[in-house]
Amino acid sequence: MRYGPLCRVTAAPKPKTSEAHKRSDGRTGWEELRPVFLKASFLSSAAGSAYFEAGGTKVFCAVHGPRAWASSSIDAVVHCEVRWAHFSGRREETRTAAGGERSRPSESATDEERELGASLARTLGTVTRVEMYPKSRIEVSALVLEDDGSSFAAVVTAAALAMADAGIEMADLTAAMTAAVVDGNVVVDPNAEEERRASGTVMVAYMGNVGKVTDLVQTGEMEIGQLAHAIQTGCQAATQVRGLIKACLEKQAGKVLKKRGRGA
Amino acid sequence: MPKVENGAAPVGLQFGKEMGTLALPGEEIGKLVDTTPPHGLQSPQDQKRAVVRLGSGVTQRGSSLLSSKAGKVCFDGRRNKTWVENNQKRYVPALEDMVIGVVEERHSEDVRLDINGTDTATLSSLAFEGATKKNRPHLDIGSLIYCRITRASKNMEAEASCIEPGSNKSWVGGEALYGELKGGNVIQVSLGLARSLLVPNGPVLTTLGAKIPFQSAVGVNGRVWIQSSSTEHTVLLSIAIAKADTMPADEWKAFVKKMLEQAT
Amino acid sequence: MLSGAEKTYIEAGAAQGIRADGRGLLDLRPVTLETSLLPTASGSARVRIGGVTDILVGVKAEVVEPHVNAPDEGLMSFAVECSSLASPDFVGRGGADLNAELSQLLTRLYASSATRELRRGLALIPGRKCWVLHVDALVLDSGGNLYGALSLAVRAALRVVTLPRVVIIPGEADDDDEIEVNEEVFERLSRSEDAPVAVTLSAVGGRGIYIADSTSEEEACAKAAITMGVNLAGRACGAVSGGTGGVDMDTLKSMLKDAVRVGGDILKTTDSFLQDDIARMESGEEVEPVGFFS
Amino acid sequence: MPPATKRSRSRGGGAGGLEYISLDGLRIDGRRPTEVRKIRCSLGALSRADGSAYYEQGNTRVLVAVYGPREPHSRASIQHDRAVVKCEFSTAMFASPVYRRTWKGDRKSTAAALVMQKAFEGVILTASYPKSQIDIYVQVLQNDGGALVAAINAASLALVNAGVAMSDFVVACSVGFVDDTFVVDPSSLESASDRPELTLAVLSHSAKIASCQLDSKLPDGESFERALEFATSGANQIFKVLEYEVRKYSLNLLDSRGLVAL
Amino acid sequence: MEKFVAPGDKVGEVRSYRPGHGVYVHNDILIASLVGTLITEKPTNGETMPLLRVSSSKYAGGAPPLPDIGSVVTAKITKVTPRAASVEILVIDGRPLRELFKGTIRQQDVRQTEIDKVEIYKCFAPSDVVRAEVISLGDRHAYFLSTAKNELGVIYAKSRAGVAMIPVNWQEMQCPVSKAREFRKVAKQ
Repeated sequence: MRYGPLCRVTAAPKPKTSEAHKRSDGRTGWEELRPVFLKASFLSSAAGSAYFEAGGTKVFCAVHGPRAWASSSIDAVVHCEVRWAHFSGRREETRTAAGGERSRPSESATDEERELGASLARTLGTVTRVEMYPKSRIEVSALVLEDDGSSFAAVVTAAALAMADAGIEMADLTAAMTAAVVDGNVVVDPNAEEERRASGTVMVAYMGNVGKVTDLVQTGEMEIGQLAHAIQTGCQAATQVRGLIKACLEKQAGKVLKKRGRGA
Repeated sequence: MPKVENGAAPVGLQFGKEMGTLALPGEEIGKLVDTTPPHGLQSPQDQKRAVVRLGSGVTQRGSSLLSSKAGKVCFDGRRNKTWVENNQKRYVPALEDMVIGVVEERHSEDVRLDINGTDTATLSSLAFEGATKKNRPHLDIGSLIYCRITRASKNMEAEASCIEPGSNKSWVGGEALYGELKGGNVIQVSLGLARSLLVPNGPVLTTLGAKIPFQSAVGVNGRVWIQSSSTEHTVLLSIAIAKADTMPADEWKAFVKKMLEQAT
Repeated sequence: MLSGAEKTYIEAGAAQGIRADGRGLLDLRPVTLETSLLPTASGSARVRIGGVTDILVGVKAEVVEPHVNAPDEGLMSFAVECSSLASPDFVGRGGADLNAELSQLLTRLYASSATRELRRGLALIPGRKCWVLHVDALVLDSGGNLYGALSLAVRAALRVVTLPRVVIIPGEADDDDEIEVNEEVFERLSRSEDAPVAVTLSAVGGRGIYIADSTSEEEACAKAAITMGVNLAGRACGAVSGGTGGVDMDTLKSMLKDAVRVGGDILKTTDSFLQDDIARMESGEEVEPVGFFS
Repeated sequence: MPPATKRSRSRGGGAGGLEYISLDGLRIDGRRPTEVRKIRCSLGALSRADGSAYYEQGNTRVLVAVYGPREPHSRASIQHDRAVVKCEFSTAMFASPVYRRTWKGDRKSTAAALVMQKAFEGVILTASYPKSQIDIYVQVLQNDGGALVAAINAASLALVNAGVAMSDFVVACSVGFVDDTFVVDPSSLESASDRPELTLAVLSHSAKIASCQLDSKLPDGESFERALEFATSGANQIFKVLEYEVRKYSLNLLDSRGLVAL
Repeated sequence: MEKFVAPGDKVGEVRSYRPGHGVYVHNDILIASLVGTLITEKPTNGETMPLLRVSSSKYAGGAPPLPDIGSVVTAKITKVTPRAASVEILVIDGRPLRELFKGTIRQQDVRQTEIDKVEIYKCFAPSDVVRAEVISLGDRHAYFLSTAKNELGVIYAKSRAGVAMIPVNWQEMQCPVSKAREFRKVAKQ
């Protein structure tokens, strides 16, 4: 059994301690993130793996490959599967909302899971230097264990960490963040309760150093100015998360080196 | 009357009463008749004359000739050949056809070309004038190649070549007729239009050429390559040529005139 | 397969503001819109773009129980099927992933609060009975801009949906209220104008260059794309990104603005057309369908 | 618009005591027993397919696309001496009056696809296209009875449109048996699972039978022959329409090539 | 001083550095594409600028290995036909693989001389281990490998008796127990 290094980071920005900005989970700023917990390399069977926690949202991600893949394109193909666990608190909701008659056996992916899987694959396809891995396929699977809001953003972030952990060449570390419009205010990293009350949410995946948005998923109704503001705020927060991913990787690298040092 | 080319009357063949015009699959277009004189003697020339050649779209059942496609019944008196002409989208390779192919796969000794046909064609990387093992063109996937068909058999993959018989212009000089088409744009037109564009001094290209100078290469497989001094001109030319497919002649002339006026 | 020449031609053209079919960057191809072509559906529409992309939508209605979370709203369920007619790739389960993505986009567009009034109009007895609209779309032919064509066809079909009038019969004493469907009188949906239309902008060529209503050849060259739902209020109601290139922030912001503008134009044009169409239908005048239905 | 919906629904409801043939010998929709529903069709309706056709027979509407002859996608299915004909039959979810979730590849669709594959394998000159594949895709948009008949007729048109060589032209027609009378081309109101129905596909020029399906049994052998007669006469009526359309289409096509003589 | 970098970190500019392993160039800026420590290598003969590369923390050589043109692989023969031998690639440039990659040694790529006379059966047998070079990314199913160099070919083979054989010359191996000789395309040690 191999244990990866742990890394607990409490988000830095210090509250504007105004009562007016108090959020349902006790956060005191619209742009304050929930406490984050990151862990990499805990699965020895996978090329790379990551666990990401933001408040009550918990996500697992594993990367396999690159594997030999017969495909017409020369560049590597990134294939992703995203699932919400039955007990995550989200899946049940999406199922019945689709209309009772059309619900499918729970083993197969819902339309939303397929859509987000494809969306994640595009994001990772954007950041990965696919030309470095010809004729191969990189497989990513993510599982949302608990969904307390901003879960797809957590999936993207965890996947980026797992890809980096797998030693796959990427143009940048991408990190994602959700911003929601709740009671007319743009709040970052909303929890499930805030997401339910939100008139609109937008998830952005952002390459903080290269400065490119790699994915965007918006739901609900938003004014265009508000949307642009939410995207901007989301990207700033995502850049912050990018720093946390890097810190986790650095810590892990230190441990690996130390272990090697002992061995020698 | 069938569309008759090269005036001579059919020998050993009698067209049915619905001679010419249009035939449907299964329809009898004519009958084979015995031309042997009663005394049983026939000069070798006459024997040769009496050979009835069946082209595409014609099948034989007993002494009946049946159409196997919907189209116009045609007859060539010089070769005593009958066929049914129709306009299909897919190209069927025929010997010495000039086609435009797109490199679909690269192998060490040859490339496979997509020629818009039922099957691909192979083009040896040595099938260029003056090409040697050491010095031969580098053909990337997606390159456009103007070439001629040197082997066409329904049982085997077609073979293409960029060597022009009777010419010794090397592939390096850029003067050879066949070879890679660089720059410009390629459009897809019907096989019928492509054939009509190949007629020397044909109306479409001549009309356009009088207004805008350009280079073109026409493949009988329905691909037309156009290159002019500016993207804008190439766009106009592409649209005009594509329109010639569906517009009656007068309407097309008027359209081209109007389009060029608007453009300038 | 797209050749290298076509690719550079499309990219170079876009950089100069010209497209292969002569359009400007944000111009649309001609759209053919027909409604009410399926006699057995409550509403139907067919949209063709540029004579290549072809979508047929049929809406059927049933009375069901509403969802627990929204007892005073009716339901809408979306299913898109890419027919094998459009490409041999869709044979069997071949189109499953694309079907899921397209269905999901529609679900996303209609899930927002922007169409709440439309859903409320489908409620019959709160918590017990409501209409469900089964919106089924068939992709018959695909030549680019599937999202746009699909959303337009769905919106047009919803605009012309008519449902039989439902009378609520108050229950006696402890009995619950019951409903009676009057098959003689048909009514149009209320607030169907709230339905959004999706606009896809695809980034091709250099930085900051993007096009609307792309053809399949242009889509093959696109590095990134944003699809956004736009309603009459000019708001975003559901957006997703596509492609594997990423977009910088400035380009993204201007894309969002342009998407709203393009979407607004589409809504204006189609609504005026639909109004004429509906008026003519109500006056009993036959609308001559075009295309293969003629 | 909905009047049509209303009418068919209310009639369907009272099917128990419905009279299929009126006293003056006319059917519910006013047709004579030997009369085929109104047919409308067009060739080349789709842009990407090699051949396509839209076909309407009464309220039954189908679209058919033909792809090929092309390189087979799976190596396993290659036949070195002939082309492989594949067929897929699918029905739109809104095709029938009652909403029903349909799936590709259910039993009925698979059976229909098989009938078509067999019928067209016999008529396409497959030996002319070795190592290739010809796909026929059927999409039923509206089904008011006789979807298979419409699909076969549309497929014939689409194959002609694609320029696929065929030894003959296939035309199909069905015959139903209601109130002791044979009715040509029954609509969905006239057909029911327990009533006999014969679907016949014939080769229009050689008059050979390409396919013959009988659902439920007929009273005796003699009536089978009568049914065949009715179906053949129906097929001939249909062929006249199709032939006219094909000629019209081909002429237009060859005329637009007139630019050569500009 | 060792510097820790992650993908996306700017590490230098093209006017002063050359990109090495795990570093790419975007808009004239050198950016890391791997997690690890940044290493600056002094310019070697002929080069003017120092090289920047990332030494990955997890694997000895960085990213998981993938067959590439020119890499020397160790592979196991799985199938032999008159036209080609199929292999499974086990090791690439000295690094073991995590995933299964298939390769093909075609008749014309077995040796340098008398290409037309090659009989695959006399060169390889299933379960032999060979050293080969990747010559192309091959077709959809396999990489194309070559053993047409002296140092390439069979490096380990068992005799019928199940004992590892000893090379006799470049085309024969011998069983140390039974002394029986078998034909192989033997790699020069």
